[in-house]
Amino acid sequence: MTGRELRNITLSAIVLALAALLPFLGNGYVLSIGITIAMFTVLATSWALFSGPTHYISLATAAFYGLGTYVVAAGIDHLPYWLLLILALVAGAVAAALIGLATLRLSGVYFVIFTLGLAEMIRQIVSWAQNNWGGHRGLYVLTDITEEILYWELLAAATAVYLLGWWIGRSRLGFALRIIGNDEVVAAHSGIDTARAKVMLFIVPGMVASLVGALLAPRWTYIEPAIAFSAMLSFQVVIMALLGGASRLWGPLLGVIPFTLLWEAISIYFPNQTMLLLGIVFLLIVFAIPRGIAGRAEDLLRAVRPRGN
Amino acid sequence: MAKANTVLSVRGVSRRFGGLVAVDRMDFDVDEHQVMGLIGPNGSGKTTMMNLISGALPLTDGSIDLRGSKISGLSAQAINRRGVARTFQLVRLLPGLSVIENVMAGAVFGHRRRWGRAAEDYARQMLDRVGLDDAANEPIASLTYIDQKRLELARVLAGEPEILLLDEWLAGLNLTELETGIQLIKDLRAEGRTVILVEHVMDAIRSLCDVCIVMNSGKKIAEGTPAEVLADDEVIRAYLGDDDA
Amino acid sequence: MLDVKGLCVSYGQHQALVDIALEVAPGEVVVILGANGAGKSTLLNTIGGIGEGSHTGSATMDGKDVLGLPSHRVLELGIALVPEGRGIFGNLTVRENLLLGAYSERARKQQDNNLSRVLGLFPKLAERQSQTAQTMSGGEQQMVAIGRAIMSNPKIIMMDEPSLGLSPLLCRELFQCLTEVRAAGLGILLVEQNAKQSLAVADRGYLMENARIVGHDTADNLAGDPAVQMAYLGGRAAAADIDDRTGNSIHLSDQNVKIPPN
Amino acid sequence: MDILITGLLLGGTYALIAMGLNLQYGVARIMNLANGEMLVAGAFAAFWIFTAGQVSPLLSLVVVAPLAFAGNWLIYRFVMLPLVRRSRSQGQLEVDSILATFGLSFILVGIMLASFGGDYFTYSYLAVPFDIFGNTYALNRVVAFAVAVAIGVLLCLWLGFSRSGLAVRAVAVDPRSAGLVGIDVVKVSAFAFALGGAVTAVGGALISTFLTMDASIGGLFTMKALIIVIMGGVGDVRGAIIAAMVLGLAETAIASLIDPGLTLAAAYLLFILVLLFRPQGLFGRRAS
Repeated sequence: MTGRELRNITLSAIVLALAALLPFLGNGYVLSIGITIAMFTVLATSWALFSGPTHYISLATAAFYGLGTYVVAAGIDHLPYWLLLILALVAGAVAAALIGLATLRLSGVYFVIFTLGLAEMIRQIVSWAQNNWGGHRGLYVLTDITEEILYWELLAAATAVYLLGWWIGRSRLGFALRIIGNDEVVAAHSGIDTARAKVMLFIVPGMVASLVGALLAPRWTYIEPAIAFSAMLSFQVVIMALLGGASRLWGPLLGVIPFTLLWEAISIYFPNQTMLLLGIVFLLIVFAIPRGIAGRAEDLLRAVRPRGN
Repeated sequence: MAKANTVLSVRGVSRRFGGLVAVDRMDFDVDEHQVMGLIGPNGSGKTTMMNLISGALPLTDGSIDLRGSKISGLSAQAINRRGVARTFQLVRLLPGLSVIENVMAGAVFGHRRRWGRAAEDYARQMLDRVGLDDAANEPIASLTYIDQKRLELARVLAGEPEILLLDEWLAGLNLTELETGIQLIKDLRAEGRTVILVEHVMDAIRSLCDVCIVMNSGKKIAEGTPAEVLADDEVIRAYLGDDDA
Repeated sequence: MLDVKGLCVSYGQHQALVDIALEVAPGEVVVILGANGAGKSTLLNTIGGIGEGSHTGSATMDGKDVLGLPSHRVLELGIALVPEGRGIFGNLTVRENLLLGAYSERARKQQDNNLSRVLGLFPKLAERQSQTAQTMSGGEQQMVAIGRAIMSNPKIIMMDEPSLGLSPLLCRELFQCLTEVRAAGLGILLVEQNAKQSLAVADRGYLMENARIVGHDTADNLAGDPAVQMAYLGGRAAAADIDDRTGNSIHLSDQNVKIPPN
Repeated sequence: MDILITGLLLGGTYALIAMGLNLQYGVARIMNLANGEMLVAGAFAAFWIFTAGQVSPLLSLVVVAPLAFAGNWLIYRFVMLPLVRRSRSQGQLEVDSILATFGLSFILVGIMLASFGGDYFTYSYLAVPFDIFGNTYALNRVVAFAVAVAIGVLLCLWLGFSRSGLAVRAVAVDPRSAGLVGIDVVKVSAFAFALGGAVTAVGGALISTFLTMDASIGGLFTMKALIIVIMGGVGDVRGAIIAAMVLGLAETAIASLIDPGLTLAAAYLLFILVLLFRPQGLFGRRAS
């Protein structure tokens, strides 16, 4: 067991080191795709930490992401950047806790519907507030953070999410969530405080998405509600995580890489057809690979090495 | 008044669903090391009574105390943590988890909480206890029906509960399995565990229970040793219907 | 005529029914007795097309295969099921419930005839046609359920524990009704806990235990048979019968042990 | 007064849309998140027929409704039914149908973008003033309201008094019992899903007479329809009508008193209140 873990950690470290070398290629386009992949890896992996075991489909990513972006945009002239990152983390956690408390005792459908419009609602309120009190529509975020630094920051965040996921997987909380995902009634009758466990875990993707929004704020320079709270982001995260497989820590990564590349190619050659791609991949997930690429890969591995445990 | 060795005491407990009174002012005590049978014809309110004790349903009226402290009104998880653990009428396992993890679920979050090595060791002990020790690494789907029941029992035992609620734990077993099942509960009894048994297999009730409560239409209609209550005229009428049709 | 042969049903590893054989002809009341968990409901649900297990064996209605058909096709063949818990449409009115009973092809032309028949049989329903079904008492709801089944113009009605939750008085009325339904030429397959009253109106009975039919006799003989009581309350005699499981149907003799009178 | 009438006029169309979703969710038990796209497709069709042939949107309903019915029937038959058949639990079906209908909604948006582009579309139909109690309103709003009410009433009468309507209600109440009285539940579910889609598309065509729309606005209408259905209680026609009126009023009030950009926020406020205090709907009784 420990031998295997050691091997996995070594492998991960090598992959991480290689990924960290990307900016040295000196290719701006490759780096920007690298940033996108790193960003979605962080978002999709943290999304799957909650939604994988509980089967709740959260579309709240954009709401938290926008929250983080706005914390930075609103505070950049007054507070140091690193402090704003911490503030974004805290704001995301608090918002997630509140939303979780209000909605996680409801059935899955209501939760989906609630998160579906959340980003749009916050966008409307922020726009309205800005129009009435801000005096202008957008905010400027001017820093000297380069694309390279941004990329490394995201890579660090990804590492943190993986470590967090690995730790949760070994913790009582992680075990409790697997039980809840299997049968919530049994979980409650085994002494698990199901509501508390779900809210605690829902905080993870909330604060991570808020942090990512904060990290990426400098990239935009000029921020307005429509950019920060783009509902599409939530769907992209869901589909990448499910495409890769939400029940494994490394699953979402397998979805993020091909989907990002595909999305990139389609937006270049058929700029209007990203929607169609999104739709087709959704149906593909439901009908062909319900457990994602990771699930498929495991089935194949098992077929190659029968009972090779 | 409750005696010194009373573990669970049920006082004036009622539960209504709309106009229907499923459980009607039930009173009884369960003593330490006692195996109590809760029996009655279909629809008499036994399973509702179990759901009230385990916290799956809230009470409409009355109170339930565990060793003198009130547990009625608490959530299911809180009641489990205080030491009341149950099995389900239709066996409920965690299909995505391995056999040993199923048992650990009870050990990690139950009445006496363990974690890591200790939880796994204790879970193995419980598997051994129910005779499933060699199935620890099997997938859940490959278990036979009696083994699924054993596994559920092991999960419940793993939390070291003060009191065990077995809801038709023997139902659906074939004859050889039934013998195994009855033997298993006999062993629990010999260990001095406190058990409430909802059961339709009357031969099991006769050989396992110290006392029986008979319910009909939500009310307690008899209480005593199995032999006494099963010879009771009212009980026979409850089961077989009126004679003067 | 409903004819079941060699019916086995299992849920995964669990055998819910083993080698069941029984028949029900029009104009007779047949009761299936047995303790909870013996497999009685599974049997009715499987024939009725709402069972969930996998099955082997056969069940035919007048020679046509019933097994595996969806419930609305089973009904078209002339078998109506009143499931456990009655299965009435609580939000709809009594009249709507009854009219829905005549939804099937085979019943549409007879709708008016059957409606007056049902309302004649249960005058209480005639008074309360526009009442919402869920606001009625348990006994009245049971009448709606049985009435709805009659509206389907069936040859056989299967009923799962119709006496459940009824007061003794209502129970008696209910079983009285069954004899009237029978008089109209329908066959009734009844699953019951209330052994005494159901045997009093039944022609024949089967005794089920542990997924098998362990006895079959006329209702009169069964009424005096200690094995019936044993099946519910346990005891040595029942245990002895269970042990003897070489044949799937043990003919119960009329031993002279009486169920104690009340 | 002005707000009241404008709100009620809007609420009438909302009620029709919610009725469409109610048929799909309440009877066929599919939470159709592509509902709003169906609405936009209906609006598109009306827009296209009007600009191409100067045909009145009311007349084009004769084409839009059957087409939407057929399209939705096919969707149920070939996308939803396989999911219904394979699902072992209601929870599983819920997750599957959410993902599948999200997929459908994006495909619909993709197709509409490809065929019409991403621009706003609007046309002028009956944009003349109309007098109610001394205030003037756009005649197209009044006509849309009247048509929505007429269709809604017809639907209610059909549901309430016909044999097939009764069968639909029976499936909504209890599919298992419906099968036991001889109703082909699959057939009725497919019919209800198709009918729900047709009603939604008709609602879209009506809305297009007075609102400016674009290909990607569907999600907003899905949200509104869902909020109405949940507020009114799933399967409760009366509740849905009242909830639609409440939403129409709330939106109009906030738009005219505070800011027109806050309509969804208004809908959300209602939604949150309902979720927190009456998750079973305005008139629903809590199931025990």
